[in-house]
Amino acid sequence: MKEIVKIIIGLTISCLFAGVVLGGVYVITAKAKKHNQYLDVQQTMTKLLGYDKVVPPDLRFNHIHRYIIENGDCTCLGYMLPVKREGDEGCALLVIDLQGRLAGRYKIDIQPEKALNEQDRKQALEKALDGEIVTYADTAVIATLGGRRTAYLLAGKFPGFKGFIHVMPALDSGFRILGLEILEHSEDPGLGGEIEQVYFKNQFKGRDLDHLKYLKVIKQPLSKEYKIYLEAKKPEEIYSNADLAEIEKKYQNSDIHALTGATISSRAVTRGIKNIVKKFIYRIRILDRVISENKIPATF
Amino acid sequence: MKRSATFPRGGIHPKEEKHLTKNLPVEVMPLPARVSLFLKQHIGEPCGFAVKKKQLPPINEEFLFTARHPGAIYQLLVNKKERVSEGELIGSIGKKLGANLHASVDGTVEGVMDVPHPVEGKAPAIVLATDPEAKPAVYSSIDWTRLSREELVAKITNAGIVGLGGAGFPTHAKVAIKPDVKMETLILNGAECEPYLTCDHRIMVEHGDEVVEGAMILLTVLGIDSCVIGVEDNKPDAVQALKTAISQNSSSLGFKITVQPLRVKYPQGSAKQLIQSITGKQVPEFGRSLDVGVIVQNVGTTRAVYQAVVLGKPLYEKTITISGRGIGRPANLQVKIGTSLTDIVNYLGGVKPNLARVVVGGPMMGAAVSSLDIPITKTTSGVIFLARDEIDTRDYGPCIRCGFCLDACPMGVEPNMIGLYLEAGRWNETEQFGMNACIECGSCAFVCPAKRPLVQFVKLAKLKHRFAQRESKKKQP
Amino acid sequence: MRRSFKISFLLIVMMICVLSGKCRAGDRFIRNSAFKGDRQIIVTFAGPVSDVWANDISNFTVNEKPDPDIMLEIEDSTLSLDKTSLVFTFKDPLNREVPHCLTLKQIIADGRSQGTATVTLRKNYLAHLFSVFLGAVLIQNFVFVKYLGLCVFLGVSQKKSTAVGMGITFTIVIVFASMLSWFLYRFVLKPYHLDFLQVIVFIGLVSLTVQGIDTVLRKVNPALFKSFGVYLVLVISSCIILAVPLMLAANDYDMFESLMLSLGAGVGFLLALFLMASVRERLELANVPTPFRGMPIAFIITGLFALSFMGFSGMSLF
Amino acid sequence: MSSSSRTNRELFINGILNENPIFRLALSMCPAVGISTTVMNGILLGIAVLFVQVFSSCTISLIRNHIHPRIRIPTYTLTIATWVTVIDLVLAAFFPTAYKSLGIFVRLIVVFCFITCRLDVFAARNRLFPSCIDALGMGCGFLLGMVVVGGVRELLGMGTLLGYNILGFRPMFFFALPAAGFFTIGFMTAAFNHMETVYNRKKSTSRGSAASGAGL
Amino acid sequence: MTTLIKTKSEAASELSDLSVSVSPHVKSGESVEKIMWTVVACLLPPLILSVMIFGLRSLLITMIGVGSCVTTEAVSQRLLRKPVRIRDGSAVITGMLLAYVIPPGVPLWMPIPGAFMAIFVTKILMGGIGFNIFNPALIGRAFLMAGYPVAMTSAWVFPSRVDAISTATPLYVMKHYGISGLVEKFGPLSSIRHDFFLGIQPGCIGETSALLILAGGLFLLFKGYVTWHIPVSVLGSIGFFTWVFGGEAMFSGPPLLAILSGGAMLGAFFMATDYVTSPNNRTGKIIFGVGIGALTVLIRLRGGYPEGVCYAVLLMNPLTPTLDRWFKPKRFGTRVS
Repeated sequence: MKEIVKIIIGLTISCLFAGVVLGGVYVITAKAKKHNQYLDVQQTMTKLLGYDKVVPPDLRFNHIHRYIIENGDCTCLGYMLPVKREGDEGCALLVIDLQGRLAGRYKIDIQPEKALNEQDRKQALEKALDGEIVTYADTAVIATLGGRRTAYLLAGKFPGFKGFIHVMPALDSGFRILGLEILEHSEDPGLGGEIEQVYFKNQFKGRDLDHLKYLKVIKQPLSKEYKIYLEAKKPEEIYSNADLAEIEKKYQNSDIHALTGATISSRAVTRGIKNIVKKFIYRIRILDRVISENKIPATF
Repeated sequence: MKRSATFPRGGIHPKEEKHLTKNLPVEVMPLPARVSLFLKQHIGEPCGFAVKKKQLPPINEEFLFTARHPGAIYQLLVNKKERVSEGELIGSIGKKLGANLHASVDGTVEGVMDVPHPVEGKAPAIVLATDPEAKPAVYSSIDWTRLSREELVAKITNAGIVGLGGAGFPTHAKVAIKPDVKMETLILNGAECEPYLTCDHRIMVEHGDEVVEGAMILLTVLGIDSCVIGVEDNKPDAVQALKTAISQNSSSLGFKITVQPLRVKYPQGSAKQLIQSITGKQVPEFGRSLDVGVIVQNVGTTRAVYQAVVLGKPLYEKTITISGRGIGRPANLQVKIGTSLTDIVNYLGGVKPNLARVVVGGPMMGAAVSSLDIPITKTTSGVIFLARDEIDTRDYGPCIRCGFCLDACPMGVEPNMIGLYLEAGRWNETEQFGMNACIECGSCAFVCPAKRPLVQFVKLAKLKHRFAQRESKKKQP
Repeated sequence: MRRSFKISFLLIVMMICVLSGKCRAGDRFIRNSAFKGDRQIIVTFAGPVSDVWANDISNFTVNEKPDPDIMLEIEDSTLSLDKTSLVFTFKDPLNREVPHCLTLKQIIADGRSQGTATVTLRKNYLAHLFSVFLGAVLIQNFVFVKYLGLCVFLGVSQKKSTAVGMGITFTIVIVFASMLSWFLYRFVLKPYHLDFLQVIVFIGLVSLTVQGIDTVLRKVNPALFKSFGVYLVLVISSCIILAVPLMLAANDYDMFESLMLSLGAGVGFLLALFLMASVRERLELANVPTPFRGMPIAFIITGLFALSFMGFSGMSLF
Repeated sequence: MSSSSRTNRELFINGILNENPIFRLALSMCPAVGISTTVMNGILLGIAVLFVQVFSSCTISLIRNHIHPRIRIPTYTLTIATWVTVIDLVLAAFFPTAYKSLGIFVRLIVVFCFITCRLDVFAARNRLFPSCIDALGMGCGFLLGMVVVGGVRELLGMGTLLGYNILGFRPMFFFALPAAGFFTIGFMTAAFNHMETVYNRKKSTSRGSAASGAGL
Repeated sequence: MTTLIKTKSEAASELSDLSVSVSPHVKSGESVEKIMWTVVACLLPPLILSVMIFGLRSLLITMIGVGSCVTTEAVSQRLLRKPVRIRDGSAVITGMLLAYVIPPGVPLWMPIPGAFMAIFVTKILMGGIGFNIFNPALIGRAFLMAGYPVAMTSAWVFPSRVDAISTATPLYVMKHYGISGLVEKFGPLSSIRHDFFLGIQPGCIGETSALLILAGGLFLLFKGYVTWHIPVSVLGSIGFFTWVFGGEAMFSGPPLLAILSGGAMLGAFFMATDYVTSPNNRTGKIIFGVGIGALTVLIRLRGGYPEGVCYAVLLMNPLTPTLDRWFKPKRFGTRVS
């Protein structure tokens, strides 16, 4: 009996000790981890917008969080967006029904920066709404430069050949694709994994919605000049302006060239991007209309 | 046409080569200058009885191929220089299973010597020097139907008859069945499935009546009335001869003797396969043919029974086939037991220069010998002189798992696995592959494209097992 | 021969289970609804419906469940001859991975309205569970495809009996341990933001399960304990036993999915052990070059297994 | 296996050569196969393991007199799990890219048997300093193994070393695949075995000749 | 062991050159060499057709495959100090089969790493002929698929335009575009069947012509070197499962097309029947074949690769020892009569 008590005490002490150590480490690292992740996302976004080193001081990311609100029989979409208030900034939730009409408008008591944290955001939402089932859907970012919209950054995932592919496409204010970043994927290295390659991602550059709709994946290999053009960081340094214009013109309307041996992954990415962009454009148009109709003081 | 019966699984079709001798009548060979009679020509104890316990050499792998019995001394019924006459008893049954041994010629005993043996290397044998003046013994027939069962058995016992097909199981022991065993059929084995051999064939053709008579004696001894003679259908003349003999003979005694043609397939002559071919019954694994109410006798043995009972002539003569393309003149010979191969070869005009191998017994199961000093024993059914182009001396390679051996094996054994396990030194695990069920017919090794000596692997595994068991038994008490 | 047909029959039944994923209907008047090809949906009704109603595509809306605001464009609707099944053709190919909501406004049949029906087309949940299980056994086999649990795998695959014993013990332990971990993670660690204690809690639970099974088995069935007890200790040193709870936590599986995944992991490990053991037993008869005897050849065989399991890569069962 | 019989240097070398966890003991192979596609991955995981090994060994060595023998293994596991979580958190916070490339394997260090084995065999019976040295040796042995395997695979698979382009082309892309880890380790272990036999033979022949020379 | 079987000649005799060996003393005329070279001969016709439709390059690749396999075998056996057994022809078969399952448009050096993997790793390391667990040629192909996926999946040659390199085999087209796509690309169904049967289709070097492979396979069947169980069960189950699951609805797939395209024929007659890696028992053979067929269809319909025969055979190979153990020949006398 004494033995067992001794054992239990020993184990308890060691567990407690371990717990304390871990708790301490967690407290120290948690903040750093969050900060790092934040920085990482910021960096990806600025890079996509084309700012490599110098970031203009008045560049601002406005996060719009989309929710699906189910209230009895009726399903609505909720957009949580940053709004200007007297001297300060806060958030507002716009509830838009499926026909695109504003169905409700709530004031959310949270700073836009704090709203980046999912937990905090959820708490604030719950405080504002009651009794409705709210499911988080996605977040899109509207980048503004000095108050003017310059770009949209979208996020999404779709199934690839092996697992989900997480991507972040960027659109300019005219809904042309500015760039594409593959955030996470589990495709085969050397095959589908090549979707990370610059020459693949850059093929999407400059496509607009009309073009995207009919974008196909073809199995012809990339021509050499196009590949060089796609891989170049600054194509203007390699080609003369005339050549550049010619190449751009020549390949402007070409389809996406599949990666050799990984047509499925290429097709999955193309289709996924198409879907994400299409849906986003549909929604942002409605949202913009609602904002302008109801004179909502959005920050963008 | 309805195809003749056969056993369902396994079996092979080696080249028969029986045309060399099958139409040659049996000729009686003149007396040799001397004969050597092994003390042990049968399953069981040697003749006479040992005064000293047999000391076997310690087990080693070479035992199987060159085993001999040094230090085994036997007490004998005859002495050196003693004169014996043809048919005289010179070796008796011991206490255990055994068979009598008779002098096959008139002559003098030269002594007991170690004589080359086809399987065992060398074995003790009584050597007789033939008296060239001797007259052949004369026997007169009696009416056996008046004899009682015990008298019949005693006659068989005294004649020293053993199974002439190859195994050499003493016949008197085989027919002495306990009364509680239910018997149905006597099967006479005239299949003679081994290539080259035709001695049984000739016996059936020439002495079909004696075979049928012998069958009736055996039926009387066994106390049953049905007998089937299984003959492969490549011997239509034998079938015909037997049928004629039956129609002339058996009607008076009420026995039901039939001839059953069998499809040509090796090993049709193996007891278990023969029983299945004829009755459709399977002898249980590790069981005896008695378990399905059947007893199997070779046709040659049956004829010997006839001779022993009706004529009172003991077993000292044998019909054998000398065949192959390496002998001057293939023949079916009636020889005295103990005649050495040298005498036979000399009688038949010597060997041809392309002779490559001499096999005592059939080419499938017989033993190759390296010397011609070997005498004929009771169980020798033939001697095959194989020429170079008849044998395959290529070295064996690794198993390629073609599975041919599995398809060929009539017993459902897995010789390939036994070979692999043996090569890996794991002979003690071979029992699961049917090592003990193997009848060593050689079908597997015949078909093996890698020329693996599969039968030898099985024999070796059996041997190692037996010795391991003996060792463990020694340790236990 | 008869046995072979029996087993072949079993295989066929299994294939049918694997390959036939059917969708469910949601309304009493709608008997069945299913995807047909890449851009079609077929709906079967309990009785004949009005063709005027059926040919008016404004009566129907279809959307992907996560995007209720975006309606898919229906190109055409065709009623079958017996008027009981309706095929919708869409402009764009459908994404069958996502559940779809199909709303049929005011179904008119037998001249009267049957009310509005909403059906959800989604993959069969049971089939989904089965695919999780089979995925863990074959497609994502933990040993041959994910390269986990190799120490124990190489250690106990010498003999088939040991391998099977270990595999069964392992399966039992992993199912218990991961279900326990799932509960604890779902209801304690996650709500209280104690994610960082994952590792320590999961390994503790595994030890607990092992200890528990050990005690119970010792009492209840000593014979079974005798045959499987030795493997219990070894179980803890396999990576899979920890990897499965971690994966469950990371991917937010629900309870049945977790059960199937852990069962699949166990069965997959058992399968790997069994295959490896039978192959190694055969290889023991072979004359393997001396430097390669033992571990190296085991590694190379595992590599060959991994090569052949590549055939499953990219497979999606449903 | 007490510390008195061996010098520190021998202890250190032992873990690297004689009892190399990857090539000799064949323990903890999962990471060696799974993520040793590049040298960098090997180094990262190796360092993580080294860290865990050293700290757990030190911890156990310090409290070795207070461990109840019946809860020996749970205590080891608890210790290792603690240190693994620490390194997991630290990596996640400060080295996110490294954390991402190592994936689940960082947490799986908990079940690497050779760490537990070392704690039981050595750290629980020796004083702090030798335990530390032994742990260092074992950890370095693992690190070295991972680096060697990673190096071979990166060079053959990608034509690079530590990310620097060495060959300029990919000789055998196959080696960049996870499955190739089995073949790499299989062949390297065989090479290790072969070298050992050759070494032993040489040693015995040289000793034999020396003995015979002395005899003459 | 060898010394044991060939006992030393016994004491002097006038016939001292008699060879003494163990029974049986007569043997069937079969030998490993004869079987292997017969298989090689049966494999030749598809090669000739391949040269006719794909050009001399396919012959060159086959020769390189055979050469590298034989060289690997000889060198490794010499290095490991084992008897060199290249004459038995097994390495030649492996080389031919390896070349037959790679596309005709691959770089010429491609069979060499495959041969190393096939012969050295899969065969010699496992203890030489008779002990390999997996089919060597298929391991070679799986290795090439993993290591050089781009070349292995895109170097197809179109028979009609010998120089044009395209990237679609019938199976690929069928998988991604359905039967309608197949008809669009290769012509109406009836002529496709006809063409595919003759071998006029893009594909690997030796697997296109169902007719010639069938001829070779039937010859092997006739010679008794293979039994019908494996080929019939493989092809039958591929056809059956494709028929059941291969179409838009159940029971509407194209069974004949499935058998005629891809490596089904070659796999059924020459890969799956490999002695060493297939079960010996008939029951085992049928299960083995059905398993291959089921896995092939599974990979073809649901998997990531358009063709699944190679992996299906490789996945069934390690089951062989188990199947052999489960389905032993029935021992004589064990059945109660």
